[in-house]
Amino acid sequence: MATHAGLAHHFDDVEQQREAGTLGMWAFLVTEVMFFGGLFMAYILYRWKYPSEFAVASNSLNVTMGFINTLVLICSSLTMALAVYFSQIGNRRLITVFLLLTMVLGTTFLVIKGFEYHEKYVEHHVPVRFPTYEFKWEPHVSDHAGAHEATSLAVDTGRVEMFFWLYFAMTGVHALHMIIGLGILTTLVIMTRRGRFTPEYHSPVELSGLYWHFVDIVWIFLFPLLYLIGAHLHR
Amino acid sequence: METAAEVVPPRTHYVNARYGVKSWLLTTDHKRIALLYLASVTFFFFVGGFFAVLIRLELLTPQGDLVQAETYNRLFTMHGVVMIFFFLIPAIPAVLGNFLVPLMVGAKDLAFPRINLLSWYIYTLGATFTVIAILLGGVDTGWTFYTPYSSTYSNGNVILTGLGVFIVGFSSILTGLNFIVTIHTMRAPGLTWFRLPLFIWSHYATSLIMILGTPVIAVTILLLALERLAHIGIFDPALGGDPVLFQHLFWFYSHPAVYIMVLPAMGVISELVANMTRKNIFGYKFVAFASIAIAVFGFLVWGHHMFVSTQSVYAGMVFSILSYAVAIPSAVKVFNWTATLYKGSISYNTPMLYAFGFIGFFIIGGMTGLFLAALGVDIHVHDTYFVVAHFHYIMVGGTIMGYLGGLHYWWPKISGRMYPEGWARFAALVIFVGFNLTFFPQFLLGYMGMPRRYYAYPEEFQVLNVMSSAGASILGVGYLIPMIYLIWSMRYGPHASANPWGAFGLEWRTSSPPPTQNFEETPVVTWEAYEFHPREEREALGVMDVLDRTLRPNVNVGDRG
Amino acid sequence: MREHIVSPKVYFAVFTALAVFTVVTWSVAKLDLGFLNVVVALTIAVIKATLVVLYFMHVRWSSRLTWVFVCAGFFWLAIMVALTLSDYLTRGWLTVAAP
Amino acid sequence: MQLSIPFSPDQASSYSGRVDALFAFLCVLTILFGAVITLVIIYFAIKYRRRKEDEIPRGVEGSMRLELFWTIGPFLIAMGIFLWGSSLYFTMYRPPDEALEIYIVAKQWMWKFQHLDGQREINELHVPVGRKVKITMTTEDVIHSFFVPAFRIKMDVVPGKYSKVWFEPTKPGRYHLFCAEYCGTGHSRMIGWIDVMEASEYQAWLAGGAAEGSLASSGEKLFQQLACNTCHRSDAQGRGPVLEGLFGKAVQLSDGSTVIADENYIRESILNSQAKIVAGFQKPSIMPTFQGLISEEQVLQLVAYIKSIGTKQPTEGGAAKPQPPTTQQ
Ligand code: HEA
Ligand code: HEA
Ligand code: HEC
Ligand code: CUA
Ligand SMILES: [Cu+2]
Repeated sequence: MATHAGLAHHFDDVEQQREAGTLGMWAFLVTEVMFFGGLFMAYILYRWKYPSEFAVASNSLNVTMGFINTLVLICSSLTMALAVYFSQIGNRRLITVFLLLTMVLGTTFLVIKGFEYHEKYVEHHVPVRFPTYEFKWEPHVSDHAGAHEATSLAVDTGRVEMFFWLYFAMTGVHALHMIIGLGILTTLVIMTRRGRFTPEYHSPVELSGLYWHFVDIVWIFLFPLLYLIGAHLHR
Repeated sequence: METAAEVVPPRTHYVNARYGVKSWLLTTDHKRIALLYLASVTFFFFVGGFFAVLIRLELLTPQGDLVQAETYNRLFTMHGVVMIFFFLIPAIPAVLGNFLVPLMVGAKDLAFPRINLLSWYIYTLGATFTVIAILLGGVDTGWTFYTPYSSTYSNGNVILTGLGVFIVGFSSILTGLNFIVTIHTMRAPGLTWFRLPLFIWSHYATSLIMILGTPVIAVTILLLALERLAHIGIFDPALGGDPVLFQHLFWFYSHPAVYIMVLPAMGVISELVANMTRKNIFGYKFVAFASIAIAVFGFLVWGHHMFVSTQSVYAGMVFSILSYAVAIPSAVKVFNWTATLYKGSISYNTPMLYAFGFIGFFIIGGMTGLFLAALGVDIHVHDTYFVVAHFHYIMVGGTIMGYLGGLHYWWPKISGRMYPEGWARFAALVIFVGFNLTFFPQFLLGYMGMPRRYYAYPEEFQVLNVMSSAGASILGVGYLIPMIYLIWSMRYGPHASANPWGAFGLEWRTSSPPPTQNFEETPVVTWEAYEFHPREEREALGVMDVLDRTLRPNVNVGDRG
Repeated sequence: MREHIVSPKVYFAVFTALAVFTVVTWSVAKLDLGFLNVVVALTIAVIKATLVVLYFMHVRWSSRLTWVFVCAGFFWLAIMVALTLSDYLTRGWLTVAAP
Repeated sequence: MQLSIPFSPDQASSYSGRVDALFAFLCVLTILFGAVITLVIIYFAIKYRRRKEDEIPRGVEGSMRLELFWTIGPFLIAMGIFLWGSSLYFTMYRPPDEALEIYIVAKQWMWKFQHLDGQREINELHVPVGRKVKITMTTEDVIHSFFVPAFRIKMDVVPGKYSKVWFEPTKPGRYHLFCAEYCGTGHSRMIGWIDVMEASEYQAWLAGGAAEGSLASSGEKLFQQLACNTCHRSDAQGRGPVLEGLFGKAVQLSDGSTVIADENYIRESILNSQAKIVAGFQKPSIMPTFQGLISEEQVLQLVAYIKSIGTKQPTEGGAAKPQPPTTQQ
């Protein structure tokens, strides 16, 4: 049993430590599923109750940005997976490269998200009731005249607001996870530079990878549920 | 035990290994963290108890004359919040569990010692927020935070308190996560699942609830706080939102949470019953799996808090039948504990007295849970003192008894000293009497129709309320006594041997208090759980087990003398 | 249990599949398929998530315990949704059933 | 079943005896289990007390048969309680068709009652003995809960919808009404009385109350004031559907589903006309939403009016008159 720099005193060997780390991370991800689960529960309930409002509200989101962001996140998952791969085979330079790439992609995602939020802010689609700023919803009659003009009108403002409330809650919590993820990646880059990872000991990279992929999975669900349910209203 | 002091040579253990405030606040030793938690939860128990005292004083008379209605509402809310989130949920897992899980599985520490310390800091942070909220005037929503009262109408510090609860939730998640990983990956060689003490099984089940349920309350409270901030949100009827959804999400966690509060106590009782009768527990596997069953089924019954909430009648029936399903494993445990006594060698030590108390109170509290789960009866008793009595019977009569029993039982291991047995038995008796006097009348009050959260009440309820208040003062004294003599014993109590009870379990095979690394060498387990052998049998088998060595009083394993 | 090293080729293949599915889900969403829109969108999302879990997160090569945890997460989510909806979906029934 | 147990409030409704019976059964069960287990524990504790400090008893193996016995036994008992409890629940929560109707608007911290004949009361409700009473409730602010211990009935009052509760008083008297859901500072002061009167007294009381016209007729006035009648006309010439005969019928909606036109549906139709659109009408309903424009009490009056024309009798409030107590269900 080789003692290793990364081995904490209370573990018998690296293998036990790795196993504990992986299990711990998965248990943590289970709690994350339940955390987002509360939001999804609310989404499912109101989506079921108010389908047309949700479709119409969703229709006003910027699908292109959402789509690009989906691709960006998938790319970042790929680069993260590769970073893990290089940590497994012990290529320190490429670990750094791919970690940095992942961070760049993650930041891109957040910047695009920021633009989207700004757009919503300008359109008065942020669901709050402050003296200085209030949610407003004007049915865009003129925007998409035609077959579906009717549907776009048949909505109750309150329920549209509900959609945006959920939109901001879900994407906001997701973005928060991205920001935390970027923090973790920064630490990893520093640790890599200091030569902490070897083919025998690289759990931190691997575990952070799990976290990053999980955040990606959340988005994989958010994208169709938030952006696409009204896409068919345009032609 | 009087001669103890002279035998014990100075020895390094986890308490005297290092000195100084820093050595405590930055420790990663699970035993020291357990003591940090012990101090914190004791503090909050007395804070919550202080609120309870004021509640009971107010209820002495039918007219609300001691405090204002608004103050009273803040009192019971803070009482509930503090007792549930800052005392009872962490009490057994974070104190006894933290101390014992690694010892019982034969590990040097929990899997993630630094996360363990972090969880205490998170607890402290959440507690700070809540204390600030209390100092700023408290919050008046009831511990259930029902919307739209909490989101729109209340003028208490909902957000601050909510933040406190939100934060403390993560300390609970981290504790659960640590336990799960430790139990899976760090068991000593030979320690298979069915050789584990039942304390470990029940903590495993508890941890499952912690990691699966707690995040849901976190997100629910988050949504509530945001709704209050933005003056709008998903529980708001004006948007087509449904206040009942909040109740679903809240109870999705908070019902399982009541099992977070009782399962660890059940684990303690299993240890006490087996070791104080010196017998293997009757039906080990049934008791072990009952814990898991309670944890799993516990997630399916939350709607029984919502029978009169305008929830669908059919959903009510589903939740009712599932509530009965979850009562079965609890019943199995009670019966197995009772059966374990059969042909045992039953000691009447204080821990065992608490165990008896637990079983009795748990039967009453649990059986009244069956009243509440019976739909037609719950319509009448919902939100009356009947419910208040039900949960105090389980939580105060059950869990706190389990907690105190466990604290006494492992006190020699934790502190290295014995507590004064006479005083301890006396305190147990006082608590027993005071408890019944406090809470039994509340069952009657409830059936007579006295609603809970009332600060003034019709006169016909006064007699029973006075009885309850009288009981509470006895109960309060009962809780003060152990607090005093336990602290006293840390300095003046006789030194304890490694295994003063002649108990089984790995934790008794290391010295009291244990060294920082828990065991001199990693133990190898070759025995079943609670495998007590009578002397003749041991001789025949040629096993000289730990009992032979340690049953002689005053001998510490470390002494080898 | 030694760790399994997945070749980058697999990662690229999975990545391509994910990207293709993303395009598909967007294109299909523009058609009006009635309730099928939801079905398609969710099916694709589930497939994508499964790919990520199995390959990027290495669950395909992980221990049984990991599988149990992954499934437990989603199972508990299902419990929450199913039982909550058991309330909402049956709310109207009593009025209907009344003679 | 009549069964009186100590520490129970008056039994003053048709089902309070049944609730007490189940309660009594559960008490007996608890005492039985409690006593048996306690006695067994005491017996063992004495018989098998530790006699020597280092005594170690011979172990006893578990017993599969015992385990099965005490798993299945309690399970069967529990299922029995479940069935008993749910049959009671159904009785208590399924409103009868024929009943005296009362409306409640709760608010912090009072109960406002409205009788169909127009009498209004606050924190005190008069009802005749021996008649089924059905209450439709809503609240202007937070959740409250309607609780009458003597009737063993309780139901939350939730903002944004109607909840219903019914009871049949069987004993004249004055009974406590409590708010059982915590609702703020005045929660414990949100109490009142239910006065159960003999039928004749009740008639006298009704006659004595200075009513400003029946609930339905106030609703009818409102129906004109708000210009509902410009679209909803009884001759099917309006732009909206005919509301006569609507109440209690199944309505076909534009999305293909059907709903029963109950109080909640009518309430939603008025406050959120876009939510459910009647089949055959334009998709964005031309009907304006009245959310925020009218109070809960006014909505109730409109609902009462639409209900009153629901039984296809001449609009002049005929159906709204309380039925004589002899009416069978
Ligand atoms: C540790 C805490 C704890 C525990 C373990 C329990 C256990 C149970 N609880 Fe309790 N409960 C609370 C804490 C707890 N509860 C709290 C805090 C509230 C109120 C919250 C609030 O509103 O503020 C509450 C409220 C509550 C309600 C809602 C009441 C209402 O508001 O109207 C219901 C309804 O079903 C209920 C039922 C049960 C049941 C069936 C069990 C079962 O698990 C009990 C099982 C145990 C036994 C059955 C006893 C042992 C068995 C035998 C002796 C054998 C005989 C058995 C049979 C014949 C089956 N509880
Ligand atoms: C772990 C949980 C726990 C514990 C231990 C307790 C302990 C006690 N509780 Fe509590 N209680 C709850 C959880 C708990 N409670 C919850 C969740 C609610 C619901 C809240 C809500 O409705 O939102 C509740 C509500 C509640 C009510 C109902 C309030 C209402 O609805 O209006 C009452 C009334 O009697 C009460 C009483 C007591 C008493 C007398 C104790 C006693 O056991 C306490 C004994 C302890 C002491 C007395 C402290 C000892 C210390 C001293 C003696 C020194 C004190 C110092 C001074 C007086 C200066 N509790
Ligand atoms: C501008 C015309 C208009 C006005 C004014 C109007 N309604 Fe309507 N109402 C409609 C139309 C059109 C429908 C059918 C489409 C729908 O369901 O929204 C309808 C539907 C309804 C329904 C559901 C009927 C059914 O058959 O299910 C009720 C109840 C109702 N209205 C009540 C009222 C009340 C009460 C008012 C006044 C406070 C009112 N309406 C004012 C046009 C109107
Ligand atoms: Cu209204 Cu409590
Ligand atoms: Cu519960």
